[in-house]
Amino acid sequence: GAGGRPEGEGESSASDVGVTENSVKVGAHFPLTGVAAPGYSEIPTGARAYFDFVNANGGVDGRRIRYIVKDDAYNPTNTSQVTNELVLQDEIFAMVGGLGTPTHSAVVDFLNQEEVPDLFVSSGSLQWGDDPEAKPYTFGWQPDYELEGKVIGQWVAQNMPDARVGLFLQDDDFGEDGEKGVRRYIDDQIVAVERYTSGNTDVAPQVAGLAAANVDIVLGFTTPSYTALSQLVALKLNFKPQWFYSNVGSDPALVGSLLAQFSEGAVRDGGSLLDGVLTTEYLAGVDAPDDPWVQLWQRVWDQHGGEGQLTNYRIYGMAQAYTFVQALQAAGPNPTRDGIVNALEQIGSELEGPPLAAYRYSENSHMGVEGLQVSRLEGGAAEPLTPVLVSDIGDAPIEEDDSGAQDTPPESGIPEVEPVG
Amino acid sequence: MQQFLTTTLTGLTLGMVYAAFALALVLIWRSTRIVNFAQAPMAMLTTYVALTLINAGYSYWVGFAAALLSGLLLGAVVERVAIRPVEGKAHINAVILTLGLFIVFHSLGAIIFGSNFRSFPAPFGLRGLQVGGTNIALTGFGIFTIVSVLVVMLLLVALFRYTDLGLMMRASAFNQEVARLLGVRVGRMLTLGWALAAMVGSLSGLLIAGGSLVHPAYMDSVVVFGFVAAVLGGLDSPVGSVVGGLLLGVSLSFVSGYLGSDVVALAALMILMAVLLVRPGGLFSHAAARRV
Amino acid sequence: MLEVRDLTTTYGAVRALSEVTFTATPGKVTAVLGANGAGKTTLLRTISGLVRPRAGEVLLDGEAITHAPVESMCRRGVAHVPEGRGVITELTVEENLRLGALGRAQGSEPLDLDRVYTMFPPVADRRRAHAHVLSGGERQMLVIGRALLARPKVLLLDEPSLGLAPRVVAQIFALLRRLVESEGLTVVLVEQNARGALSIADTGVVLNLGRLVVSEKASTLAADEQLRHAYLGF
Amino acid sequence: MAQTTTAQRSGKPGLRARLGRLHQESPLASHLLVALGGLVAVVLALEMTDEFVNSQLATMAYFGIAAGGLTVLTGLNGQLSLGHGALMAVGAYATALLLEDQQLPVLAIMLLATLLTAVVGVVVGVPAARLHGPYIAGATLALAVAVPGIALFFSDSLGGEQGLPVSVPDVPGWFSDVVFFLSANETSTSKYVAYLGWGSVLLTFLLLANLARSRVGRTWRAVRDDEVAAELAGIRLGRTRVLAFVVSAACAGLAGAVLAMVVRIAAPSGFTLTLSLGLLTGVVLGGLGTLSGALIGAALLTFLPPLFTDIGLGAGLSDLQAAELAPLVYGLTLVFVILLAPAGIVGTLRERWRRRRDRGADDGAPEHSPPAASSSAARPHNHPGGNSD
Amino acid sequence: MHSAQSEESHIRTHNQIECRPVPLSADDAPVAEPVFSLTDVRVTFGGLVALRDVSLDLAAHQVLGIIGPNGAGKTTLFNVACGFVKPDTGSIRWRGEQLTRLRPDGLADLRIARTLQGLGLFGRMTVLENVMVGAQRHARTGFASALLALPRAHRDERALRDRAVAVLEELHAAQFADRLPDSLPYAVRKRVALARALVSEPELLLLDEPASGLSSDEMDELSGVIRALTERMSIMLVEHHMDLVMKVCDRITVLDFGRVIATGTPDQIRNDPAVMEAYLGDEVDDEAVSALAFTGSDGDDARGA
Ligand SMILES: Nc1ncnc2c1ncn2[C@@H]1O[C@H](COP(=O)(O)OP(=O)(O)OP(=O)(O)O)[C@@H](O)[C@H]1O
Ligand SMILES: Nc1ncnc2c1ncn2[C@@H]1O[C@H](COP(=O)(O)OP(=O)(O)OP(=O)(O)O)[C@@H](O)[C@H]1O
Ligand SMILES: [Mg+2]
Ligand SMILES: [Mg+2]
Repeated sequence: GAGGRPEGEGESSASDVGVTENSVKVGAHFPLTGVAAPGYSEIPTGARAYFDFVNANGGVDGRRIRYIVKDDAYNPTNTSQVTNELVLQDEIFAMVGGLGTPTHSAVVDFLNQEEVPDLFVSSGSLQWGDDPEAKPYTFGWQPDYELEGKVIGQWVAQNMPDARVGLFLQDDDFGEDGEKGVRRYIDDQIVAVERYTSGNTDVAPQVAGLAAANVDIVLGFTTPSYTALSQLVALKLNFKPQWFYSNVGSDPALVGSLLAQFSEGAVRDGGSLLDGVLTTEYLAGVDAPDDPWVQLWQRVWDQHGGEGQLTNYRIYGMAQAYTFVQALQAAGPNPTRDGIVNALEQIGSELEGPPLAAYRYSENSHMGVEGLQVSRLEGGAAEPLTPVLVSDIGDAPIEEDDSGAQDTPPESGIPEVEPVG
Repeated sequence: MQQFLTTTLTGLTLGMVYAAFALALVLIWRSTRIVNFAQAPMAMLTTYVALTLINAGYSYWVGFAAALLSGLLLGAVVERVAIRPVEGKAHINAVILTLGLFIVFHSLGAIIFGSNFRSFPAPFGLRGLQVGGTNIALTGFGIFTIVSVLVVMLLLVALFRYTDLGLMMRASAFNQEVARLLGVRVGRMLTLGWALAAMVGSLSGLLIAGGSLVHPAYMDSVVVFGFVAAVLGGLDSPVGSVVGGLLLGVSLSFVSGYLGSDVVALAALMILMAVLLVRPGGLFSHAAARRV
Repeated sequence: MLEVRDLTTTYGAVRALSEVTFTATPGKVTAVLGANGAGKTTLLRTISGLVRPRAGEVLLDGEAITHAPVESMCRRGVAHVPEGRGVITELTVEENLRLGALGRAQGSEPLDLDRVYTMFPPVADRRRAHAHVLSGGERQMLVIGRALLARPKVLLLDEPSLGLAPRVVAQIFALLRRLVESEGLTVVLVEQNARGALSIADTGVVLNLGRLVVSEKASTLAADEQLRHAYLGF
Repeated sequence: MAQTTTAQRSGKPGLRARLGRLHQESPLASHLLVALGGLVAVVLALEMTDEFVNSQLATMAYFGIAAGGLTVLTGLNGQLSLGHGALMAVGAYATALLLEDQQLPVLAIMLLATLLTAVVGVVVGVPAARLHGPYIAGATLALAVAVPGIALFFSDSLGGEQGLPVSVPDVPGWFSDVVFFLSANETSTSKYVAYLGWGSVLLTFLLLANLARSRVGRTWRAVRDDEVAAELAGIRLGRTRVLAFVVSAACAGLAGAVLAMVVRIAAPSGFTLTLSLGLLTGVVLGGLGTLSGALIGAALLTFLPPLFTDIGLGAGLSDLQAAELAPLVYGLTLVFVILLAPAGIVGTLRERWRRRRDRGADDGAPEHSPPAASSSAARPHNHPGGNSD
Repeated sequence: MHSAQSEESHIRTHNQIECRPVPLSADDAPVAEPVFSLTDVRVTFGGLVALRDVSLDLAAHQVLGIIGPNGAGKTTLFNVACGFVKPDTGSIRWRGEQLTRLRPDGLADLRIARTLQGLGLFGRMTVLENVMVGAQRHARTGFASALLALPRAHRDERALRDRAVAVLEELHAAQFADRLPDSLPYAVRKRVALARALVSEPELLLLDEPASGLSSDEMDELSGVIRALTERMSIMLVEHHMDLVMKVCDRITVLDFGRVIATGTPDQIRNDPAVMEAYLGDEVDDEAVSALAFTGSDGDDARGA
């Protein structure tokens, strides 16, 4: 039925490692246990739901997608072990969506050396896409943190040119790249930088430091739990700046629910605590139930999801899975590892998909989504303040380009990409 | 000035939380000579019990009481089932056993309650108090934390110093055989020690969780700092563990605020080493033992 | 009255006691003698339940206590002064004594700790000190005093004179005699110092390689040169 | 000691007795013999298995080295370390930094990483030597969580959270030639790293076995058993403890070097407390104080968790449930081993074996039976001088 | 060096009984050149004065007995001589040199050995290994040769083993060489402890209650051993068994409440009334005994049947 193109166009065969007549095996590593598991462990459930949805509708070229997820507990040593398992023992065709900068760094060389397509790394680090020659098999997916930093920096420079700016950063590449981007526009406005270490939940000293510097706006490159924690501390300190959280940490549904329960009187409605908070968006989330993509995800989750609600983490996983299906279709009826890489380089930037902006895939770049928009949270939902702003790494200028936001999902919910070549 | 005050006050509350956990470790150490690493996930489980009840519509205090009671029960059961066979055997076996339990409880927590962040309510306000127009980084819940830890400490001191029960518990810990010969029901004492310790541990879990986020690993860093606090204080002394907790909480708060949060653990190591170099048995250790 | 019937105790493959039978009567001191490793300590430990016998039984006033828990012995009126390390060194002297009084025999009135201090002045001087600072002899005094605070009916003493000055030994032996005569206490006294033990004992039993080889009136035993030479080495 | 067990396992009494005698006569020769046997086994194992198993064996190698060092420290010297993961981090970062500029041969780099960690071992060991039981546990626990912070603090040179990538050295031509000559297999880098790892295991274990059997090992055990008596025998307590700690740290450093090359990255999140505690559990599960136990512990650490996950997945659990199941089963295994076989696997087997031997031939000549951690089988004896005249 | 005068005056101040310290009558063994001496050693623990200006001398190849009531400070005296306890005042001389900064782990090199009042055996090491640890001082090879198991380490090891076996044989304990100490009878363990002290070939041996727990036979054996040892070393002995002390000691020093109350030959000591009163006597303090004899106590009739 809905499985992309009519059958018979090409012979289905075991064209490469991990591909059989009726299946394609892909793998991923995620933190399913340990400190990083909360949140991130939901991503693969979303991806799996979407793959199940595709499989239920006939798969891709008649091949079912077999999705193997291994737990690395966000520990690179484990990542290296489970990747060995995936590549050498399970013999996957490609890695799809492996999560984390330090974790994935441990295996990126190995994957390229073994010539395993390493698609859509779940991390906004630049290294996945900025040097395709060194890492020909690796592709980023989400907008990189530097790009996001640039968009945020430019917005602040344009809208609050006199504000004293404070940065609240996670102490890793996320905060670092974000800071790099921000500084391109408002280096001179920044009066305070505070960093927290993931795992240390006491952020009061950092927030107190920001308060002491009398900042007007805080730019937070944080994860959702630290967004919530910083809000709580601000409450305690009676500190009320303008908050601007990066996309990663602003998930209004999640943060709102985290803040919603706090004690009688203090925070009754978590959503309202976030009212007025600024953020960026590149993917419509659960706060926009009317978005056609979100409606598709909801349908997929209702049919194939497991326990629990649809969340933004799950949407992230589904969107990645959607992109992979597109890539697999583009690789043709007899996909090969080199073929899928080649296909992405050829038509990757033209793919129409869930993100608000296009991917930057080409022979010269394996960077993911090229843009995002600035929004304001209001009543638990994001309201766009700007058009989609696209740019690239380095000093590439920021431009407005809303075209990617016009994409809508196909009726069937399954992409229909023509094979390349 | 404002930052200094804030840092001190948050350090103080945090220190009290470490102290609460340290008290639980001291209690078990005093009553069984075992360092219980599983204390953290045990407290996590009982906190989730409270959360489940609160989410089901019961009041905070019902959840609070239920957590303490289930802690009591859990401690007793753990001692009976798992710890009893290794008591009095090689010290390291008990340590490994509690590490094993740590892993077991941890994954049980994740399996039963899911591994997502959940928020945990607090019974008192989470806004800083206003004193003469300036904001003090001390919340109603912070005061509750400080008071309850001090009360627990005083109760423990009283238990060990003034009651026959405390004496029998200590005797059982030090020398089971002699204690038995003197008619002490050693088994009961050990169970009681674990039960009480698990209850105090549950309290620390509730105090850390209150007005913050919980997930199955939320107690993990507390186990480290709580243990360090207990060791600082001398492991045998309830007062020592509170002092150790405060010392650690306040200094780490300053380190985090003024030097950076990535060196917090390093600072904890330095403080511990500095103290142990001067007093190898912790701050509140007794005079050097007679060796020969 | 304490009766031991056919008691056999093993440590793995080692038979430490083989079918030992004897009776300790109230108002009498029964000395248990024998060479090193003869099984004397094992006998006392089996009686008080620290070691479980392979076979045989222990009767206290006709009631079998062979499998009664160790903890219950005190309350039944059996006090055991263990060999060597009987002090809980981490507790203070006074706490050790308090523990003794806590576990006293059922129905008995507590004794004032001061009585121990009067009997053993060196212990009195150190009452607030942690017991680990005590000298070897002071520890021994503490343990004996502690056992007496439990107001026992049956007192099992394992080498009480170990490390004690001759004067203190004399004092303790005199105390034992007094208790036996005026209180009807049952004393089982294990001693390496056979001569001293026999001088205050009423009966003597001799263990050899875990077997009871002699059971005699103390005076007879002390007088029988052959026996003494064979088993007691004096 | 541990070093006899490989020989012991290989079985026939005649051979064992002969080896035993050799062991008495010349421990070095017997250790070398065992090491040589080990080498043959390693070559066979690595050549007969696929790349995946190779990589697992490489993992086992670094666990084994670190566990060997830890078992010596904890089993022979009685110091409990919860911080060996941090020492491994030192070795791993050193290796990453040294490999970066490709100046030195890989063996020299491994040696340097080991030495550097040994130096850190001195720094940590000197204050730790004054501490006892839970205090040393507390200090090393703090070490375990503190060291990753250093990498974050000096993120410019140590790469911060992302860590340092490790460029694995190329396989030397002669090496692949030798391997090709032996087995007609090509040598991949991961196989080369596995060889490096197992070479290190054999060397480390040989040296540790030498030490354990020597006077040095004896002083370690004496300090463990009774400090006062050891001191009176002229043993400098502090120095002895520090030495044991340093030896153990050096092993951890070498293990870290191997880890860096196997994992190809040195990042703080690779050296969490979990690693330190994992090592300790491995050592105790295998059998504290024995090198063969350390090796078994390493095998358990390597092979058990994926096995449990696979079993869980096979039983139809979701990824998440299976992932949580693995630690659950692992934790339960740990608990049950401690409860049922407190002497660890090697200790328990050995005890079984000894008991059977004792039953079989009760008064055979007393062999050099190691004082295993747990019980001591006493035999009946006549009291000398008891039945005199 | 202290003078006999000062010692005498001390004793007089603390003790009404006149007792003549060294030097004694001419037919005594000469104490002229003491190898080991303590001078005015004072030790306090908090408020407790454990040793009050104690002085004593030990001549070469002699046995000096230290006796006194429990808690008199005998073990503490040994602890001072071993460096476990730092005296507040006073000095220690050994072989003509002042021992400052004495440390227990330096004793073996000073050729001083000590046995402990407890046994202090290494529980998880065989008897042979226990004794070999004592032979530590004779080891010639270091860490590197042990690490590499060089032949010389092996030779060294064998030499240590031979020494240990020899001492065990001398003490008739060689047949227990491969056993763990815990499984052995007490008397054997005591011999192992002694062997461990002897194997370092000390010139001064400090024995703390070597006879406790021994039968009379074994004590006889022990006194033979001790006498034989004087050939090779000087010995200080703390003991409560008077038979043994009187038999083996050349001289005896009596401590009470941390003071020297008498010094002299066994015969002198035996008949010294002060010693009798403080230590040896067997007349019983009735008041003390009745304190614990229940009768006449507050609740004697409440005792259960
Ligand atoms: N825990 C034990 N394990 C194995 N054997 C033991 C144990 N305790 C004692 N034995 C052995 O049992 C026998 C009897 O020992 P026991 O201690 O009862 O003798 P004893 O007469 O009290 O000797 P001593 O005078 O040395 O105290 C001895 O051979 C001893 O080695
Ligand atoms: N470290 C210490 N702290 C406090 N008091 C101590 C310490 N060491 C010893 N004492 C006290 O000093 C006194 C002398 O003790 P020591 O052990 O020297 O006695 P001793 O003569 O050996 O007695 P015993 O014959 O009973 O062994 C005792 O009262 C003891 O309690
Ligand atoms: Mg005995
Ligand atoms: Mg003494």
